[in-house]
Amino acid sequence: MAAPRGGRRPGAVLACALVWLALIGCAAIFANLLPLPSPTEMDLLGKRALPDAQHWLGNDQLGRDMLSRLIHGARISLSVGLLAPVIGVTVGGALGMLAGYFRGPLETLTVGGVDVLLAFPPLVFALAVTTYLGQSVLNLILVIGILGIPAFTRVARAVTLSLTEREFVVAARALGATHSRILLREILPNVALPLTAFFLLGVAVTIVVEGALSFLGLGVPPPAPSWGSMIGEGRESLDLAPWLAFLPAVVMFMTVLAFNVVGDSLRALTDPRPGAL
Amino acid sequence: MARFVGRRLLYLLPVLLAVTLLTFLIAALLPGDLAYTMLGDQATPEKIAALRATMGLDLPIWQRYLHWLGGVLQGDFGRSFRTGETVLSAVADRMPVSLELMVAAEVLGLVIGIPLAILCAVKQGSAIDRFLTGLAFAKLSLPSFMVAILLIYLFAVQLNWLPATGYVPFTEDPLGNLRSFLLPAMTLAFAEWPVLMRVLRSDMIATLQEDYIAMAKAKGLKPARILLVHALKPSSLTLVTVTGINIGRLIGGALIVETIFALPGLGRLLVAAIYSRDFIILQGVVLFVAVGFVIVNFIVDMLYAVLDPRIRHGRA
Amino acid sequence: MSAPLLSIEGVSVELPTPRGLLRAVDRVDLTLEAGRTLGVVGESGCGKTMLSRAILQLLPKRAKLDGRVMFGGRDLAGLSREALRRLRGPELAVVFQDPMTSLNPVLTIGTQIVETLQVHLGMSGIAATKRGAELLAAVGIPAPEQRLRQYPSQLSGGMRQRVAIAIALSCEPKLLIADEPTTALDVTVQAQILDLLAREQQRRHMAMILITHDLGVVAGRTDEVAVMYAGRVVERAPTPRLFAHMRMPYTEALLAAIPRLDSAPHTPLPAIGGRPPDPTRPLPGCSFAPRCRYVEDDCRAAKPPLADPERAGSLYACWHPR
Amino acid sequence: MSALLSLENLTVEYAVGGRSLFAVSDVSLHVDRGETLGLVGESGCGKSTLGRAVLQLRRPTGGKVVFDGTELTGLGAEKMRLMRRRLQLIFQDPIASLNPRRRIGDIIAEPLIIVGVTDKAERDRRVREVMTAVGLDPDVAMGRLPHEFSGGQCQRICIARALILEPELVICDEPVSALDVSIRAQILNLLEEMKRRYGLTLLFIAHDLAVVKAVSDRIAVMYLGKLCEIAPTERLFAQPAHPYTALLLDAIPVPDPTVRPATNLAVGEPPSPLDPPSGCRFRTRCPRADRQCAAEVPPLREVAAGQFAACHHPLTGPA
Repeated sequence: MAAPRGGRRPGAVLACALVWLALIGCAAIFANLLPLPSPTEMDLLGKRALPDAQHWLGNDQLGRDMLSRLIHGARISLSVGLLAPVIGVTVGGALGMLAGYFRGPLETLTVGGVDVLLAFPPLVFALAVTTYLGQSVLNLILVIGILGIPAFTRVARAVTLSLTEREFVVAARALGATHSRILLREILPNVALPLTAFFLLGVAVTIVVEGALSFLGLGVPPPAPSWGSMIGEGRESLDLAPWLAFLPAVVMFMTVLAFNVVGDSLRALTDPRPGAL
Repeated sequence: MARFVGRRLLYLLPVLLAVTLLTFLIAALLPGDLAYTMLGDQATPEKIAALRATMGLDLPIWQRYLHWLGGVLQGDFGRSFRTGETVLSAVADRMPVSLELMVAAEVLGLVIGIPLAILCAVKQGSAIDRFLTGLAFAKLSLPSFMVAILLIYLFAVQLNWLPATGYVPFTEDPLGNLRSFLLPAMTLAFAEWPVLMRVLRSDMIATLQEDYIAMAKAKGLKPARILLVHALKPSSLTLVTVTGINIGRLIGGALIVETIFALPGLGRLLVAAIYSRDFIILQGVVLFVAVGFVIVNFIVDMLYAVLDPRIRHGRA
Repeated sequence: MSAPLLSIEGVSVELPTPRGLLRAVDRVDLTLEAGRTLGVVGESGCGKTMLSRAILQLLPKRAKLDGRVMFGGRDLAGLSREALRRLRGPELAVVFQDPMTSLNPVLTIGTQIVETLQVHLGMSGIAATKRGAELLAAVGIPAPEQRLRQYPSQLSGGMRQRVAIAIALSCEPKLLIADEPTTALDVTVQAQILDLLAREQQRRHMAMILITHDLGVVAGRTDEVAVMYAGRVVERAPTPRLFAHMRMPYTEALLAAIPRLDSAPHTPLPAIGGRPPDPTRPLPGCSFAPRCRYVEDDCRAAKPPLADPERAGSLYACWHPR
Repeated sequence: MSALLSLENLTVEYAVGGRSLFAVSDVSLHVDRGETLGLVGESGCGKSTLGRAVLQLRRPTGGKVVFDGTELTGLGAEKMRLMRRRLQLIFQDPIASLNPRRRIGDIIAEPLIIVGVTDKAERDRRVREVMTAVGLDPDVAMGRLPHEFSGGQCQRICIARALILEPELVICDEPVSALDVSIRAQILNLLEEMKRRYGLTLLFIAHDLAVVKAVSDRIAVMYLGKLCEIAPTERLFAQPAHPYTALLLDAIPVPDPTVRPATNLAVGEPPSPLDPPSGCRFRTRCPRADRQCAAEVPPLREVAAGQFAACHHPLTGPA
């Protein structure tokens, strides 16, 4: 008997989250086709201008169109946010599954490696790499992606470990199934859902990390817009025009929240315990 | 118990060794010639070669590692070639600031998180539980640099109650010191309590469904004792883990928060070292931070055994 | 005759589930005199555990309880939480199925015994510890002082269940509910635990409800047996009478389905076909009708009441009794 | 009759916290073709480990497993994999032994895919045939997921999966102990029927002597990793030779109130398998134990025709 879960009512919130993600996603994909002013063109007379017919959300401190910068920023945030965890989920997922299934020295090595990697402060890593290797979207995706591998490895290993002990995997072995068939047919379908849920939560974290790096001025190279750098730049004029920082902050918050909501709903499907992290 | 500690210690050593190796490799493999960077404009091939020889940079990489490790084991972490400061004194200088921030943030986070978690678990599904879990969930999506800006805007810009940035040493002005720590600690605590609350709440809800809680009720124990003695302790394992990870992270200073609030902690030291390409400081501080993280996690493992006798007796 | 110690009147328990309202217990009446043993027998999902939780007032929060649970002249459902708390331990006690999960893994055996003695009998720590050791010795645990300092995981399954029994008996309850107390134990240990329960019950003149899925367990150790099926009591009689003459086809079929030690190997068992009805979709007639060998049309039309038409002390819910 | 399966001095050792635990210790027995051998014992006696060791799912640390003349213990991984179609296993928890994310039709067809039956129609035909045999309606059940079925039905699915390759030996590891009484009888009857229909040899592992009696020709009793007694079923029940067998028999609750439960049964519980008693492992609980029992491990000896017991002081002697 499934215990009815307490807490949030998933329906409406989940729907809102999906609508918001669809909206942001479309805006990012079709940014070049939309009738928007250039995100980098400065209007020195219109610094911190209030919204008008041409600039729906006003201008930033250098007179660049806010709406256009937000939408182009979405491209960066989403591409980094979606691509970086792909590295983690494939490498980490595979590593974790192999470690959890075969156990033995491979597992010891993997777990030890994960422990070592987790000991290093991830933001420092990311900062060091972008400083020394240069600020670019590709470097950003690579470094954030690699930093995510240990977490995915842990999740995949834990789920696989609990599955390997289960009778249906033993049954497959007793039937004479090969290891690769067991991994692909019996284990993968059961690991896929928790990993996907974790992937979505990873997307949310990645967007935040990218935001933090850009906020420090070490993410995407300027003048390309990114939500994090917009917040960082807006911070300078917090007393004059607080909306310059708060507008991108709200958009980023909503997006991260939406990914968290979707990921959490998916996780709730796999985890009978209510409200687990 | 002794065997348990021994086994964990045996695992700790290779991990620590791997941490030193990786730290060394990162700094060694980063592009850019150290000698060239140090000499700057005056660099001539001869000078570079001479400097490389005196610094041992021309040796094979494994020799350099062993040499470095030997120094580390004797407490010699190296010296910044920019400021001449030793790594050890730089860390000792910044450490208290980061530690004070960490302690303040953790205490605040736990003081807010634990009671709310217990409240939510007891009143699971009620309006207050739904409100608090919803709030905590939303808060998870609010990164600390946003919270920092929000708090600065509110308390420094609008209300003008607290300083937006700056640091006052405790020895100079205790009250000013507390005031300068309030906003950054609040920022970090804001990131902590939702995580702690969610973790403890979900574990606690699971525990409250256990037979031994039904048994405790059937024994006619008082509700407070059931909650605080019978339910809290077995529910606190994940809470301890998460707190441990957070402490381990914050030992290295809160990069973003220290930068925003201009606190001279380890986080800022790291950022400055990266900006100025000061390998030696970077290497030393990263090693220090990573080793700190590993040790904190080791302590958490030990705490597990204290909290749960099943682990202690090897029947986990 | 004085009022019975426990009298359950028209008790129903309903639980909301994603599939609809689940009626776990359906209008159950039971009485139990002081010092007597009632066996409640049924298969998983028949409602026997929910019934015990209803008596203990330990139902899940979402569950809805109807009817009255009269214990010592008071309706437990109407008592305040504090009054109930004072009752549990000195009057009402319980032993759960799995001693692995019913003892708190992170507290010592001593803590778990001593706290009960302290809260109900107001004993000092030293007195309670001494009494705790005596209780452990009384339930057959060797080296009790040493055990007090140990954790449940350091004990074997049978020892843990003895500890659970010692805790339940610590405040001399008037009624002990034993909910499948031996299901998680091995057969040689099961006999010891059942003997221990029977001995302590006689010594203390305590009433006991023994809940089990095993007709063999109730046969030798109870005064009266109630058989449950799909949330209802379908047959209830003094134990010798029930085994001598089963009226309800379900009871008969249940007994027949147990492999007998005295039958030859490879004898086909008279199995009951099908499976119990979905508790969220109650049937209008007798719940056992779809699986019953003697079913007739009227069985599907109306639910037979639990009654004693022959006034012979044997109640059954069947239109066509054996 | 010839032995289809024979175990010679089979030993399975685990490493637990640096010490070794002998889950199965020096067990020799054989199962004849077409017979059902019941294997009983309490939890932790090593009966399940023995079952898995036969199938090489847990590699034995000593002794031999010989199946139809082939020594499985020495077989390489690939050869063993190919051998598996002749030996099958049915588990205690039927729900856990079905992959929750695969459809019933696929689960039952899986063995055919593994042995390389590539013809989809052929697979379909055989799946339907075996499903009908175990009492499942293929049209209703094939497309569904395991959680839509009750425990008893899941066990039918497991039996279908085990039988589809028409194996020679099926090891049933507590196949009915997770099921209710009324369902248990159905599954026991089904196993008997399937045994006749497919000409199976069964190794039936259970903790419940009454259940084992219903299906077995001979019964082996295990205690702490050792074989205590092995005898034809009727003989074992009528005249147990080993005191432990007698204890097990006395402990079974009889559903008859006129039979008073036996009292003064052997006290205590099985000691830890990590630290088994010297000599006879049952001696700490045995009313007949003496010095010899502590000093010498009793060998398995024939006490009557076909009845073997490992006891210095058996309850019945040779006639």
